[in-house]
Amino acid sequence: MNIDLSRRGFLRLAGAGAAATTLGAMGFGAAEAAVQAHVRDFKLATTTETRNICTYCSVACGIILYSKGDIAAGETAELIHVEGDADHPTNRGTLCPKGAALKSFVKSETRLTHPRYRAPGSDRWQEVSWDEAFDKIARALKDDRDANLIERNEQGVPVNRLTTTGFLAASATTNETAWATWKVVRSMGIVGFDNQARV
Amino acid sequence: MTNSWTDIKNTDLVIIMGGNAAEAHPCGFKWVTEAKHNRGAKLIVVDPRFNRSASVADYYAPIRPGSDIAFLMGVIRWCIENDKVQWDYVRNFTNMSYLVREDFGWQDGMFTGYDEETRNYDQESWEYQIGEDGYVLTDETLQNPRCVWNLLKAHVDVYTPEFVEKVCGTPKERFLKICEMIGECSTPDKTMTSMYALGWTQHSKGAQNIRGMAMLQLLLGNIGVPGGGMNALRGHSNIQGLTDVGLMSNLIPGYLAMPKDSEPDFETYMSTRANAPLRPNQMSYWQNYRKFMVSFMKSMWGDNATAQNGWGYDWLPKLDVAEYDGMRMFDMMSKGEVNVYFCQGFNPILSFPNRGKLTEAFSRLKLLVVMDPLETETAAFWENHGAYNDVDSASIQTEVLELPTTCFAEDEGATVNSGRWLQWHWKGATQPGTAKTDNEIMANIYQRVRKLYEEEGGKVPEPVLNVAWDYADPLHPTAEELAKELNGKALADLTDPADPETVLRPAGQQISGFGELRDDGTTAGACWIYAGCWTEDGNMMGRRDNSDPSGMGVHQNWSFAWPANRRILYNRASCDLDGRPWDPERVLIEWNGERWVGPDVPDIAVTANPREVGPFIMNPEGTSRFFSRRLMRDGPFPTHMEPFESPVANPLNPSMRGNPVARIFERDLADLGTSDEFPLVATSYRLTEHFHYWTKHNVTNAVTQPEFFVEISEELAAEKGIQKGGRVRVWSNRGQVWAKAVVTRRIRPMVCDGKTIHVVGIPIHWGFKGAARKGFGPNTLGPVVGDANISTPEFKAFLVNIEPAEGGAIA
Amino acid sequence: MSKDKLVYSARGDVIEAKKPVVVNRYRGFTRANHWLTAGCMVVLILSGFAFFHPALYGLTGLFGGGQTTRWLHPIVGVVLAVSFLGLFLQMWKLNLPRREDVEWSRNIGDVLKGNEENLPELGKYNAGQKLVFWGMTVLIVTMAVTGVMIWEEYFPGLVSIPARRVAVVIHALAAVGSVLILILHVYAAFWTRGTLRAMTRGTVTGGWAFRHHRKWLRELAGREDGRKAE
Amino acid sequence: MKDLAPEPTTAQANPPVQPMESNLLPSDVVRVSATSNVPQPERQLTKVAKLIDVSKCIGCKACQAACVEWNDTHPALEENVGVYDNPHDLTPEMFTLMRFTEYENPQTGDFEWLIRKDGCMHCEDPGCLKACPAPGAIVQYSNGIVDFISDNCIGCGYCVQGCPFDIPRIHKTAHVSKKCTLCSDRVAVGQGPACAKACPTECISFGTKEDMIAKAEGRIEDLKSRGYDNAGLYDPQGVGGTHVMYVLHHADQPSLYAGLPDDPQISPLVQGWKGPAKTAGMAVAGLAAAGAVLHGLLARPNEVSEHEEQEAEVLVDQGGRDNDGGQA
Repeated sequence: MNIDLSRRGFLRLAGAGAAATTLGAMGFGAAEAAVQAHVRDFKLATTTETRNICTYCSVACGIILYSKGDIAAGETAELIHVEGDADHPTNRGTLCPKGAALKSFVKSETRLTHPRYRAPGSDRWQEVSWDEAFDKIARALKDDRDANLIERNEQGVPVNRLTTTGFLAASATTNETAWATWKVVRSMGIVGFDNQARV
Repeated sequence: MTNSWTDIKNTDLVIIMGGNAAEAHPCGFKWVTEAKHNRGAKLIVVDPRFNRSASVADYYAPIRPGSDIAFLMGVIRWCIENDKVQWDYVRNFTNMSYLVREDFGWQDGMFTGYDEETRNYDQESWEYQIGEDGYVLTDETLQNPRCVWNLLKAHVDVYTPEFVEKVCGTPKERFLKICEMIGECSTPDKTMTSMYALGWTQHSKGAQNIRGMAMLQLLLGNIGVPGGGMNALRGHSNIQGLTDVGLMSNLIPGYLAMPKDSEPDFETYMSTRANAPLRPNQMSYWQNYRKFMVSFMKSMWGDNATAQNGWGYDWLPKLDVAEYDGMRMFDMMSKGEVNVYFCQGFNPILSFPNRGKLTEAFSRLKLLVVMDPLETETAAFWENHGAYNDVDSASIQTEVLELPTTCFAEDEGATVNSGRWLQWHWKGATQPGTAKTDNEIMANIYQRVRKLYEEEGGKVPEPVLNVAWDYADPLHPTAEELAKELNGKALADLTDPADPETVLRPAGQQISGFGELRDDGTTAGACWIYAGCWTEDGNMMGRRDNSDPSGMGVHQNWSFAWPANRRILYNRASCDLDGRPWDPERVLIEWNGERWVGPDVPDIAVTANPREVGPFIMNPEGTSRFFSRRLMRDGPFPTHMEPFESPVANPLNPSMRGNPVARIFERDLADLGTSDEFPLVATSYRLTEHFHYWTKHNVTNAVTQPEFFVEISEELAAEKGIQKGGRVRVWSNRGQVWAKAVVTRRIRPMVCDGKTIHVVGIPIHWGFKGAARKGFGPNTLGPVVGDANISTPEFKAFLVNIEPAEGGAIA
Repeated sequence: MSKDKLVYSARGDVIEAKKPVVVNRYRGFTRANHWLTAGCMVVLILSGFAFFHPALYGLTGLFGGGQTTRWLHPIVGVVLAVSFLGLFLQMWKLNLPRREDVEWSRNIGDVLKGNEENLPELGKYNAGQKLVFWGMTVLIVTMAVTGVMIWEEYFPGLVSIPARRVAVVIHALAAVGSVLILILHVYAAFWTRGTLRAMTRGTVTGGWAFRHHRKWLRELAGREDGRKAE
Repeated sequence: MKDLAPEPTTAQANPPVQPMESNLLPSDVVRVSATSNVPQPERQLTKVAKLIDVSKCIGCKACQAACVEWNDTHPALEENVGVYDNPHDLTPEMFTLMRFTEYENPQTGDFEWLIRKDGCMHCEDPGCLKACPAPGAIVQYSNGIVDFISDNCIGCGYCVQGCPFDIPRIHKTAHVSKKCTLCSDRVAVGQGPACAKACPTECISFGTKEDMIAKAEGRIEDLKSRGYDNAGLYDPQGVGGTHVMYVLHHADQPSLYAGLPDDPQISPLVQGWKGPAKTAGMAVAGLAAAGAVLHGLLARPNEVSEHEEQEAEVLVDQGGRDNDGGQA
């Protein structure tokens, strides 16, 4: 095939090229119209708000939990965001880096979900039921108490002191938990009782 | 805190020493920036490191870790010398004019009565001269050489600016500039606030550090006034509540004392508690001790507590030592003397000193029970993680149970902030998996043990069986039920003592304040200071009215503050002897001729005449103490003591090592290092990006501070050949860690007594669990030394050494 | 063969037929190489122009949208650079400037008018073609270098942002330059009848060679003659 | 019916949970990348700004955490490299960053720890937008927010060249450019940015640009009273002013703060590239093409004559020698 072009042929080609360029500039441009400017959907719309207090330090900032699902209505609720409570007199809505990331703390991958047991000498955990766990604890506690409770001192005074079992209490739990814990721990005679006040 | 976070906005000068508020309490620190912005307040930071608080301070001075008392006594000396004293306050509201016994004295850094054998002071002489009327003798003219004023002057005389520079390494001109700034606050209309935290408590003389500042604040007339006070920033969200509710070996809720072995019955126990006033007309509030104690016993044992059985006194455990605190328990554990141990939301393997000893101790337990929302290093202490937890799993015979608990988002109840606000929170999310609340877990354990005693009998079953446990669901006491118990209620109709016909509070109703508590068993109240938190009007802790009509940051109707919804403790001291506020611009309360009025609840009877009743009602004197009598084991005045591990000798007495009465166990004494081998001073601290060992589980926080590091000066780095970002090994006589090196100009070598002192800063946040990089903490290195009064470990000043470790064990 | 004179021609250039004369100007490999380069060039120009001027952004539609165009352009650029290197290695020698190029350039008016009789005899390439060759060489190297500097996907941190700013401008200017050269190249190929077949069929007519590259033809003929004589 | 959200005036508010009509609409766009003739919006939103008072910043990184949590980004876990800055640089997953500088003030002899929150400045004259070749990938709303529309972004990185502050980062897998949006999704419902709400010391505040400038003046006065004679506002006019402004203690030396540009402007190179070069390049190429076409039309083609074919045959026959036997 002889593709040597005549003058007319060449002009035709040039015209087509120009048309293609114009097509690119106009035709395709219109067809490929940019997606309209838009902002992200507001992710808190239709969530449930719950007032809470930051669990970290003693400034005790007010926070709002935003969840999908309403606990008060008996539903399960998944936490999707945490933000400072602007109505709170201390923090006025602000939060520190830890507080601002509370949601990620609640949902951290290393949250525990089921009781686990480690046998003597073992190098791994095994899941156990709550019943098994509670029974084991109750047995161990009672056995230790029965064996080691100091009933009376040398003067014969009742002292009901158990020093072979100890309890470290959580300083981020509530007063109410603290009180329930106090009752249980002291009723057993446990004196090795402490919290995070020193560390 | 004697004051509240929001009150800080009323201050003229903030001194942050023994803490790092911007770093550890950013949202509370906001109120410092408010005071700076709106009142033109100044901020002083005194710290071994130029820290985040210092980055926004008006004035900064470095200080050698563990030398704070010398600094503070130096400031007091300067104030006395330059007459920067709020005289009206000091004369009327403190014990400055009281006479002290002739046999009390101080020499060579020690007070009278020291017994080297028992490492204890005989405190006999640390007392006022008491007159025949039972009241303390005073000299209003302050001329008597035995009055507290003259003893104090003599006591601080040694702490000259030169002495301070020599001991603290603080340049003299910086120290003097700070003295001048502080001295300005001795006028009635200028106040300084002190913000401190574990930077002061974690020393073998931690309590004395705080007393040093408290004395300075008294001298300036800054206790009880708006924008003043001693403000312990505190750590965990409910560390205040846990202490209030007495979750410590020696406490009963409401700061009542656990009975001692030497107190055989209830009356003996009571005989030393209800102090009679030491000055005329004083309230000496602890005279109500019996009411609080009996009401507590009624909450604890219910109907089983009767006057006949001393309200169940025998069933309470009795202490044979001052405290069975964590460090003592771990010492016992390491000797095989503990079998079962519970860690409820607590990770001691990273938080108590000498991790090696802890691992050894845990390995000797029979059963360890861990309740936590997260995987913890403590629960996994038996897992081998190479250098990060180098243990032989097979040889560890301890059984471990790990129980998943809910976290804040998944439960409800109240936590207490540093300003003593009890704030209620509500549940907003479903717990993961089968996690349970701590209440359920404690109830289940209790019910099962109780059942075993019912079925099998056993040793002294009474305390177990007699606990009041009348919750609707015994396996799941609700937060509301427990909160109501903490508040207290009438068990019988409470009648007016003046008119037995008038029923003030019908049986079964919640009381509205601790004034209603009785000592005859007709009231129950688990924690007297919380009375008023859940009344017949409902849950006061859930109140959300954030209005503040006075503009003083009082927020009287937001939640509930103990005691009695009072926002500023000792607020009676914010007024002069006639009840007029020191600063008319800043009014908390004032005397209108008949009663106290104002935005805050007065810390004194509302009709108590200001000229008669002193502001410090918990003290039998009614005044505050420069001379603390027998309150503290290591002396009635703070005196400079070196840390147990120190690079220099105590210039007051070179033969003294640390605090002469601080507690140290035999083994731990042997584990101490000396400055020949360990020439560098280490200090531990938190970073703002992390909260203890929790947030390393959280990716968002982990990325902002991903890896364990230590901070050193450029000078030390050059001396040791350490590169910025390079790997280093840090070791003490107790262990070693590997870390990245942050080489910074924010830490500078100090010169103390001609000797160059280098500081190594060691943050606390890393372990071998979670989302951040595996690392270590200062507790591998720190010594097991307990403060003489409060048993806090000496984490803020100990000795280490450092070397580059590129290509080392875990380079 | 080794004794062949190769001053104005390449080894593969041979006279295929004598009546009429047909001369093999480009072997198959060279032609494929050329068209690969040309194809890349077209893609690069179209995609490059899409990013160069918003009015031409629609050209990205030819390649399946902006994302693919952004991805494709530098990849094709690399192909082009390699492909062009092939051409370069084959052609650089005969594109070295010679004395006659000066005269040819001086008479550029006659070139444009097609008055070849006024021009000197030329080897395989005239000065215009050499300009295209060297111009493209310089510009392609420039674009390759600057292109890598601004190649976000694989070399985001290779050079500083100020350097990238310089690079992006140079890249754009070089691209415009290369487009100009390309226009010259394509137009000349069309305008000079009988040229295109050199890159399609690989051959040109003897007349074409005689008219435009007589020295080249002469050398080939001489080579032919010498071979016959052996 | 959903209510129209109000325009934001502060960051210190609790976000609504009831659905609201967005108040930041496509019709509020005033500039669009690679697009001329953007229609004039019917309304002018109040200009907003974020004010970062560096003198109140404690470097706590609450802004970083709040940003990550709100925008659901996933920055990578890095190493400690001997400094506090983490991540070490802005990334497509980390839109804002605390930058720490240790500075010995030669005037006072005091040591200062300067901490600056880095992130998009939301320029009034945005270089990124100017450089962007993709229509609609970068827009500017009439309240001043410069936002990246990822659906239109092609990930070319031109915005990186265009930005005078080194802000945009190209996402390695999504191949789109990312940066601070000034929380446009929050602003759309009347809220301030997540970082400004979180900031514990309220060093970051948010409101109308007018209010923020007034607030800055108060802060500058306070700083001057504390001896910072050169305290001032950073609202660089080289880029037409910004919608993120700084209060600096040393406003005479912005570059002290981890290299904040002293006098930022869109690089002349970028200006030239996206201005004259764009037009001229097109014109030259167009002219050349037209010239070729014209030449093709007007000049006769360069054709080989039959005579030349014959001459060639002769030349070949004679082994390249001319008739006279000599070579040319």
